[in-house]
Order: sequence, then structure tokens, then C-alpha cells
Amino acid sequence: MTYETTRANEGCVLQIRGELDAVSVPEIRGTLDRLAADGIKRVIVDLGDLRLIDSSGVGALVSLYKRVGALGGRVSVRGLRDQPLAIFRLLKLDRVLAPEDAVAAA
Amino acid sequence: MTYETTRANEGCVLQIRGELDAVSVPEIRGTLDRLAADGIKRVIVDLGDLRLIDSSGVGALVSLYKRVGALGGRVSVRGLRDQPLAIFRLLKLDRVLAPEDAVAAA
Amino acid sequence: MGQVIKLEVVGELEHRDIALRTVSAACRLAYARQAHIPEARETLAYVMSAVGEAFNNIAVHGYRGGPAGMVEICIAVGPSRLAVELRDYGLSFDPRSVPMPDELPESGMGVFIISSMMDEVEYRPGHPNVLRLVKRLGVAGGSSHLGSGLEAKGERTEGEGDDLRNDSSK
Amino acid sequence: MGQVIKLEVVGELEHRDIALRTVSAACRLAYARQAHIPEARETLAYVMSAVGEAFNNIAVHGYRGGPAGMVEICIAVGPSRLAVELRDYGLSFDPRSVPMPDELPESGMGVFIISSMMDEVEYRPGHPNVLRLVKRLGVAGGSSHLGSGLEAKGERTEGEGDDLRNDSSK
Ligand SMILES: Nc1ncnc2c1ncn2[C@@H]1O[C@H](COP(=O)(O)OP(=O)(O)O)[C@@H](O)[C@H]1O
Ligand SMILES: Nc1ncnc2c1ncn2[C@@H]1O[C@H](COP(=O)(O)OP(=O)(O)O)[C@@H](O)[C@H]1O
Repeated sequence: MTYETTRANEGCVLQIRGELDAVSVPEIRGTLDRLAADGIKRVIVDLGDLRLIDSSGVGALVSLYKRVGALGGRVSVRGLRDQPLAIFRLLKLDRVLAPEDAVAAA
Repeated sequence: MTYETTRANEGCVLQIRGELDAVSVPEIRGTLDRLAADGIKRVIVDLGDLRLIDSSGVGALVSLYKRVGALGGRVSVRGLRDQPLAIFRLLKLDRVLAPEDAVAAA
Repeated sequence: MGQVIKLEVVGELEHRDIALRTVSAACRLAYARQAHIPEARETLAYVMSAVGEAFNNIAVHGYRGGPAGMVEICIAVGPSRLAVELRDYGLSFDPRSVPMPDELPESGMGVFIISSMMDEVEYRPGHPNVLRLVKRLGVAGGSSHLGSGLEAKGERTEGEGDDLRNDSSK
Repeated sequence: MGQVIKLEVVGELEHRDIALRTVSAACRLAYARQAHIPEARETLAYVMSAVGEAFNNIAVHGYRGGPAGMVEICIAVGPSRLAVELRDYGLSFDPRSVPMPDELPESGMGVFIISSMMDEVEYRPGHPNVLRLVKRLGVAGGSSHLGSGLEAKGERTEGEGDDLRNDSSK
């Protein structure tokens, strides 16, 4: 797993590549905590190059979504495909976390 | 393994991607035989996207080299890297089949 | 049932990647024999998801509070089905007692993902505990949820948790 | 020697990919523990090359003229070395009798590649035949051929074929 954050104005794009799973979540946790604490208005999580996610990875992103939302901001996920898309669909999280993508696919 | 040939004038570029090994050599053998029989003057084998080669793959390329040479043409390999480069260097085939690359690296 | 592939690794998270890559290569082998089937990507996604959660649970829950034991993974590649069996020597559990995930879940998704992504799921507690996962390959055989993009069979409102039958007869 | 990973597959070429992907994931695990070592890519290239040739030879030569039996692969990941043992139940051979490859070889490269790419190679004919391959990890421990790009230890003129000791004592 590798990741990269790009800040612009009041928003931030977080790109996560490779595998976001029980092994790699701890490596990104500090970055997620900082984003969540920042009171940032808009977080876009780009998963276009994510190969694999597991329930730990989903949990970490849902937690980010809730915490940013609690401070008045918004998190959305884009680029979902293959295995990560299958998991998000199963849990009906695509509608909540990736509404733009969900509309585009409909 | 996937492959693709592009012909231009008297030459041909053969791009081989993925794995060229005992399992996949039979799939490309027909194409190699046709190139070898054609009396083609210049064959460039692009291995820039080759992830893995084994002795069967090397043998198939050496055979192409010899057969094209016997009809007055020339085969050269370009883009060697990682595991395929290690194998070519070990067998000292980089100097023979990839002289341009070998010079560039020196 | 065709050919069997066996893998043994220590039940620690750092071995998750080895387990998944072996299963993934086996899954691709299953489809290399019937390369015309367009569902290969979807099936791979489902099987990786389920086996990944199962492995995590053994490492995190099964071997909690002690040194990790082994996980044995048997993969049987048949012409129409892929069966993956995971055996561990850790704590047992009752899958029927696991509740459905929340609407915005931060955990508690693993068992649900396993049940929903596979066609057959069976858990036999014991020494070893055996979790048997079966995925039908291709279109025939009632896998009607395949072939329509990446929609998984499970819907949260249907309670597939019940697929995980707790059959203690060995 | 740290943790052991075991894989069992049928000794047919179509299982080559599963064997190599498992070994590759194990090799990456070895380096995840010492990610500062820059030789990871080279080591991976050497180990993949050697194990691939060994697997091919078992499938093509060891199990020739009969139904293929199993190949058992044990991978031991230690802090300073990676050991891969391949066991097969097919025909035995004498590695010392294998000549060096030609200058422009179309075959006969496998045993040479195995000997040259690994730090220790040992073959014990028997039932099973056991081929033990060891690669030292990192810079320490005399792997002086590492760290200088992708140059392999072997030079065709040095006759590393002898590394393959035919030790029939079990
Ligand atoms: N292999 C296992 N061994 C022991 N207990 C398990 C195992 N798998 C699951 N469990 C139990 O079932 C519960 C639900 O598991 P799961 O749905 O994967 O969510 P989570 O792992 O996030 O709790 C776990 O919290 C654990 O108590
Ligand atoms: N695992 C094996 N079992 C039986 N014979 C083998 C085995 N490996 C190698 N050999 C013998 O050694 C010879 C040389 O092998 P190798 O150097 O790999 O080249 P090639 O496979 O192209 O002949 C083979 O032709 C075969 O006779």
C-alpha cells in the first residue's frame, strides 16, 4: 500500500494504491486521524489504483467519513472498481461514500 | 503472456508482455516460426513489459535469432530489465541479442 | 473435483498476502481452463474477499491471546467449482451468533462478507476448525448473481449470515 | 530459521504459476522485515529464476512418461536467508553429469541457472528427490555478488555446475 495526500484550498485528495487491509491500515491510520481532526471541508479518497480492500480498510474509511462529517465536512470515494467495488456494493456503502460514482453508473 | 507484432517496411517489432515460459512459449511458437521463415531483415523484440522469462523462453528467442540470421536478417532485443535482464546477463546473451542496450548500459 | 493445491502458513496477518496470492493464482488457473467465461474477474474478487476475511479472523480472533498456530488452506480446482478449505487450531466460534453489520460499519463485516460472496459456506468447529467455502464457476449451475457486473449475491436485508451453518458433526 | 511456508501442487507445468507466486510472496515477506535492503528486487529475480527452472525440470523430466506426482515446496524465511526446498517423487538424475550450456543455447540452461542464481544448492536423489536452494539476504554474509546491479554470481567459464552436489546420503 502506498498513499499520497494533495491539499488544495479547503479540500484534500487522498490517493490510496495497492492493498488497504488489516496489514496496511495501521500504516495509514496516522494520516487518517490527522485528516479527521483537521476540520477539513472536503476529502476525496481516490481508490482508482486500489487492488484489494478488506473489512479493516472499509472500517477505516467509514470512520474517516463519520469523523469528517461530525466536524461539518464531507468525504467521498471515487474510482472504485473490481474487488473494492464489489465490497462497497455488498455493504451498500457505494451509495453513501461514492454517490457521484453511483449516479454515473446508474 | 500477450504479444503483438507491428510490421513496417522490411522490419518488424515483436512486443512480448507478461511471462514467456514453458507454459506460454507454445502459444507464441507459430508467430516465431512465421517470422523466422519470412526472410525478414530486421526483427526487434521488445521485452520492456516482460515480467518473467525462463530457459524455454530464452531458447525460443535464441532459436529465432539463429533462424533469422541464417536468412541474412538480424534480431535484437530491447527493454530488458529485472528478472529477464538477470537471465540474459548470466548467459551472456545480452551482448549478443541486445548489443544496443548493452552499450547503453556500459 | 480435479486438482488440489495445499498451502500451510502461520496464522499471522503478515502471511495474509502469501495466502491470498496463492488462492488468486489457483483461481486464475481455474479460469485458464475455460477462458471464455467472462465472470473470471468477478469470481476472483469474491473469492479474494471471502478468503481474506477468513484469514484475518483466524489470525485476529482464532489465535488471539496465544502464539499463532498454522493455517492450512486446501484449494480444489474443479471444472465447475472452486472450493477453498481453511483449517486452524485456534479458538472456535459460533457464526450464527454474529449479528449483521451496521449501516455504517467500522467492524463486524467479515462473516457477512464471507457468507455473501460465496455460494456455499460451512463451518465445523473442532481441532482443527474447518471453514469450507465454495464458489461455482461460470454461468451454469445457478450462479445467477454472476454475469451482471459486480453485484454481489448478498443484500444486507436478506440475512445470508444463515449460510454459515454451524454443523458440529465431524 | 524463522517461519516455514509449505505448498503442495501437482507437478505439471500449469501449476508453475501458483508455485512461483507463492515463492514470490514469501520472498517479499522476507524483505518486508528489512525493507532498507536495496537488493530485494535482485534477490527476487534470482530466486524466481531458480525455482522456476527447478519446477519446470520436475514437471518435464522428473515426471516424464507417467502421471505427474506432487511437488512439495517448503519455504523458510529467516532474517538472513531464504531457503526453498522442492521435493518430488519422480525420476532422479545426476546434476554433475549435466554439461554447461552452449554459447547460443536453445535448451540445457536450467541446471546452470539454478546453480548460478543461488548461494547454496544441494540435490539428494531419493523418494522424494530433494532439491535445496538457499539465498542469503542482504549485504552481510558474503553475498558479494549482490549489490552490484543485476550481475549474477555465475560466469559461464567458472563451472558452477559443481555447486549442485550430488549427495546421496539421506
Ligand atoms: N476464525 C474465528 N475464530 C474465532 N472467532 C471468530 C472467528 N471469526 C469470527 N469470529 C468471531 O466473530 C466475530 C465477528 O467477526 P467478523 O464478522 O469478521 O467481524 P470482526 O472481525 O470485525 O469482529 C468476531 O468479533 C469474533 O468474535
Ligand atoms: N528434476 C529432474 N528430474 C530428472 N531429470 C532432470 C531433472 N532436472 C534436470 N534433469 C536432467 O538434466 C538435464 C539438463 O537439465 P536442464 O539444464 O534444466 O536443461 P533442459 O531441461 O533444457 O534439458 C535434463 O535434460 C534432464 O535430463
